[in-house]
Amino acid sequence: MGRASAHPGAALGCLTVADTVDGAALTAWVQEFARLVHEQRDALTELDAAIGDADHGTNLDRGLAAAVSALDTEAPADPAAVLKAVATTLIRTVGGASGPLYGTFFLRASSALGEGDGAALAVAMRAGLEGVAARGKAEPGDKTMLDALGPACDALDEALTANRPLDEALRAAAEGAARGRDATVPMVARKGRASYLGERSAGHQDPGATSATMLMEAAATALAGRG
Amino acid sequence: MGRASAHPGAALGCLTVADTVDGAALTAWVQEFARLVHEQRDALTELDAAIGDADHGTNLDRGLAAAVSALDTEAPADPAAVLKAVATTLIRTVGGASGPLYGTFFLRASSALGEGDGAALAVAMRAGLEGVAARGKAEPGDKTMLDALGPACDALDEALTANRPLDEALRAAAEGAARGRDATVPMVARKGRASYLGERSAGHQDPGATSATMLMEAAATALAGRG
Amino acid sequence: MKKLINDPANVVAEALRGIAAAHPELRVDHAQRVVFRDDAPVRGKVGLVSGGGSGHEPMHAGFVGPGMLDAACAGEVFTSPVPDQVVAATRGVDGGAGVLHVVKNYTGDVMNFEMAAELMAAESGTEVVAVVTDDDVAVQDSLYTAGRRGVGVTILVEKIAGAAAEQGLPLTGVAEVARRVNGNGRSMGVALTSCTVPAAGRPTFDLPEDQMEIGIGIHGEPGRRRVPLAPAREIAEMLVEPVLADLDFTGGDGVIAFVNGMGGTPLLELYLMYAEVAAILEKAGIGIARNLVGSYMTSLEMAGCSVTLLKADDELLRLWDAPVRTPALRWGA
Amino acid sequence: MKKLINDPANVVAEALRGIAAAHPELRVDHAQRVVFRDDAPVRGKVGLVSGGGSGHEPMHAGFVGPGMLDAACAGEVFTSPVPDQVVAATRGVDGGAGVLHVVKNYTGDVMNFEMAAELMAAESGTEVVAVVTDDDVAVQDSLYTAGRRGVGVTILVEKIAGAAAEQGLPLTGVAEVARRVNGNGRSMGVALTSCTVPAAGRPTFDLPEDQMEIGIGIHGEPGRRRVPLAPAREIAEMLVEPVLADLDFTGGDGVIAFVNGMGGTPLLELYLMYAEVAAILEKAGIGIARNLVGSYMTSLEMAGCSVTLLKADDELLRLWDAPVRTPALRWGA
Ligand SMILES: Nc1ncnc2c1ncn2[C@@H]1O[C@H](COP(=O)(O)OP(=O)(O)O)[C@@H](O)[C@H]1O
Ligand SMILES: Nc1ncnc2c1ncn2[C@@H]1O[C@H](COP(=O)(O)OP(=O)(O)O)[C@@H](O)[C@H]1O
Ligand SMILES: [Mg+2]
Ligand SMILES: [Mg+2]
Ligand SMILES: [Mg+2]
Ligand SMILES: [Mg+2]
Repeated sequence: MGRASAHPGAALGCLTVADTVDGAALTAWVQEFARLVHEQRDALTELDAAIGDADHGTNLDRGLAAAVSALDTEAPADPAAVLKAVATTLIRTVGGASGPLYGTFFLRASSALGEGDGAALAVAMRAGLEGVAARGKAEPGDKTMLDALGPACDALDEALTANRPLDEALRAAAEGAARGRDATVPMVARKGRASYLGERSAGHQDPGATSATMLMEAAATALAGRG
Repeated sequence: MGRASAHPGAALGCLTVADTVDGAALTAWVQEFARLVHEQRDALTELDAAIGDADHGTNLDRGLAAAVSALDTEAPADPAAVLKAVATTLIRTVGGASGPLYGTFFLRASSALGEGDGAALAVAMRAGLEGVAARGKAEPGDKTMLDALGPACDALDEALTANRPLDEALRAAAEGAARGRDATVPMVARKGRASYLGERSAGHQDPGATSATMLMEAAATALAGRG
Repeated sequence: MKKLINDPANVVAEALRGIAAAHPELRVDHAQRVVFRDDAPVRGKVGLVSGGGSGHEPMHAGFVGPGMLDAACAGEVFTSPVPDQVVAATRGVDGGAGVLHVVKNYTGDVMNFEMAAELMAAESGTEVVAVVTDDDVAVQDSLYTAGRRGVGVTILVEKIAGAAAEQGLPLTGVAEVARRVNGNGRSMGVALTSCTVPAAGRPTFDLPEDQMEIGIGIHGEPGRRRVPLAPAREIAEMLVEPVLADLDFTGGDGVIAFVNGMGGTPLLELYLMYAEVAAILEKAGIGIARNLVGSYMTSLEMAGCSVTLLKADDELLRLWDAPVRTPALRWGA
Repeated sequence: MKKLINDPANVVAEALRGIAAAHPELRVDHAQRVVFRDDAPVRGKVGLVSGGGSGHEPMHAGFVGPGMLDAACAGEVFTSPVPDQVVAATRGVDGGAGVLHVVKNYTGDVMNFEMAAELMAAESGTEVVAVVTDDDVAVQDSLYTAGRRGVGVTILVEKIAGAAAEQGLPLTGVAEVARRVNGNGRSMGVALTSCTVPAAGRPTFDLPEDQMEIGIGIHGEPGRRRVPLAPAREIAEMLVEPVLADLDFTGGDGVIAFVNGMGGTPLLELYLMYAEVAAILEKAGIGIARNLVGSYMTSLEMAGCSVTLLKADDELLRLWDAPVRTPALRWGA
């Protein structure tokens, strides 16, 4: 939970990332997220078929395509405006559980986004995570996207606190997300549609945790690539 | 079309059948018909599935079981009464095309049945055939039960005219029916449900011609066995 | 075979128990398997009797009630009722003004209704007129064949003739209206899957995942031809085009357009199909005066649909709009 | 995948075109995918808005009209509508007496309706109250879970609260009635087959020929357990027993018994199931005051059914009987 302000900036000795997390970088992040989800759309939908209603990939893909095209059209320069545009578009086009949840993630991230450096990004992501938790009333271990977002934010914070460069920190975040995603497999769902299955939900990977891992993967690829 | 009266009775030199075609014999015929249809029920239904509505075996089996049990209960001694009871039961319980058709067959046969000898049986069968033709307005070659009943009656008449014993005549009738049944395979149906298929009805054996062949087989087995 | 049934042999009898339990406004003769409106016979009114094989629900029992049928005979699945049933129904609805039989043109239905009429004629003074529906353009008509099947138009006949009877028309008038509806109506259907007759236990036909049957009836019989699965837009063309080719639908007071589901097709898809049909008709300059979209004449769980068009006139529209109060069609009452 | 569709991505938009074409008494906002009764907003009347994923037709658009909903929002297939849709619907039905949201308890539905209500609260004076339905006894309820799903009772809520609104009850009264219906209603469902989400292109789950899923919802999600296929009589027991175990249904003015088809189950089977349900209730000493049998809340082409029981009182029965005039439910009008 360490606020990002605990580490005042990127360390000397590595590239400063202060000017990398700008609007263009965030746009690249969302584009990469959209690309990954599009590529894995059917796989996401299939995960959702096993313990849900077979629409997670379709819904997110539709929403992220809309977000990318909104960013194309509006092309906001301000980083917070990028995240806000994404939030609004997702809320408008996704529906279901993941629409409000990812929408809230980006909305809160947008509001919390300060200076465009790695620390600000971590603050924003943590705010997004907390928004998701508040909106969905889920807790860690409920077998939801939170179970990927939580470890990702923790790893990010930890790496930045340890003054590791943003590249590495985002890679750690993505790895944290992936670990969290994998950890959802044995869980019995308590929130979302999978909770209706009771014990039968165990043994399946949560689709939302899977897409959330893509979100973090995308950050590692798109943002750190600029670091 | 030779009326059975064209040959005045069973020939000398073989067992006389004058007293064989009595109520009990006709009951045995219907029982044997019922047995064959029951045994082949699914096969009949499958033939009907290919060019009809998959109920011929079920319907006939239901009706004949009812006829057999009606004969058990009423046990009419009079041969015409046996055929009439069968007719009424089939009309009451079969439905579809084959209910009225087989019902009419037995009804007309009952009315036409004279003295209980082979000739009388041939007259009755011919009358039944004509009843089916009148009720169904079908002609030879339309791919219906008529295509089995017609050759069967012709063969029966011919054999009896040639003074062959009833055993042999009924065997010839059954063989005639079987030839007629087989000849329905290449036909394009013009009557009944199979006609809706147009050219697609060709290449399939007509279910009604198949059950009509069982009717004739049953006669050969049940009646001639007594000859 | 996956069905909500007990013994395949008892499906019809047990469903009739459910109909009786669900609809106190109907009276069910379980021995004869006839469903009556509970005030039948209605004195002085022409009685309307229909019936046919079961497996087409809501047709026909779902159309029994004021403004439509007085009685419906339920045969075994896909098997026309027997004459006794028709006789019982006819007797039960004879209010002194005669009885109209609405019969779909299938050999079995026609013969069983005919035999019933013969029995009635022999034993009673009830005047019976039969109207045989034969609207399916998938079937080539000819003097030498069984003729066209009665499909979707049957329901329009039952509604419109039912209204005519309710309004007091005499038997000849009701029969004339019924024949007019049949004469001005045409249908065509498509199946995406087969159905399974309970007693048969498996699908009547096999249809590969990428094929459909065009020109099907309502008994699971295969259609005229098997073609590759196509988008709804093209399917709508395949259904509407032969209907329009068979009868000139222009120049009346618009058509009643009826998109019917075969039992296993979701309403979502039926509405989508209706949009396609409406677009085709608009392009053809044919106005839609009324419509009906839903699964009204089904073929068990078959996926697919049929399109029926009825060239209407003022009188037919007025009768269509008249109150009806049945389990499956209800308005104005 | 065998469906009467064009592009899987356009199913909802195209079906809405069909709904608009088929029902001139409804007004469809195609941009927002909201179906309104055409005289909305009705001045002085509480507005009723519902909505949810598509693929459940006739729910919800088929329940729009006098005596029931004022508007329905159509989400993507099995995907709750987005807040904008709910906002548009709410605005469009606000006749000055406030608006009731009828929301089925699914995470997505609840959150999207919530966000819409937050937006409305921020920008306008429209009073919005949400009633969340959660009647599915297949789901174990707990403080720590998403809770029970809203299923069959939703339609009873829409009908009964719709009548209350039509009769002029204020928002608090309409909401109270809606909550009472939800509180007194319980449901349980079974699937014999899966459904196929158009965009997914293949069945959501595989179910062997001799198995069924007990305790399913309406989105093709698997159920609580997979058991061998059983006769209708036993299936009825499996559905009714947990419903009766969850609430005491004796002692009221009888129940409203609702046997709902999941989309691919023929009406013949639903009536048969209704007979079984009625027999069980009779044995349990529970009177059936009203009933509804049909495919009203579907799950695309899924085969199966659900049973909903509502413990009714005089007022609820009176509201149930009140006139309703919608595409899918209509009486007294
Ligand atoms: N209450 C919740 N809090 C956080 N995440 C949730 C919650 N409910 C569901 N989710 C996430 O949403 C995912 C499902 O998203 P999606 O399939 O798009 O929505 P729906 O369940 O409405 O179809 C789940 O896999 C889960 O990760
Ligand atoms: N008009 C007719 N004349 C003679 N036989 C006919 C006629 N129509 C049908 N059939 C016979 O009836 C058989 C079908 O019987 P069945 O399946 O019991 O009736 P349905 O077609 O009503 O389901 C056909 O195979 C054919 O032999
Ligand atoms: Mg989902
Ligand atoms: Mg048949
Ligand atoms: Mg038949
Ligand atoms: Mg969903």
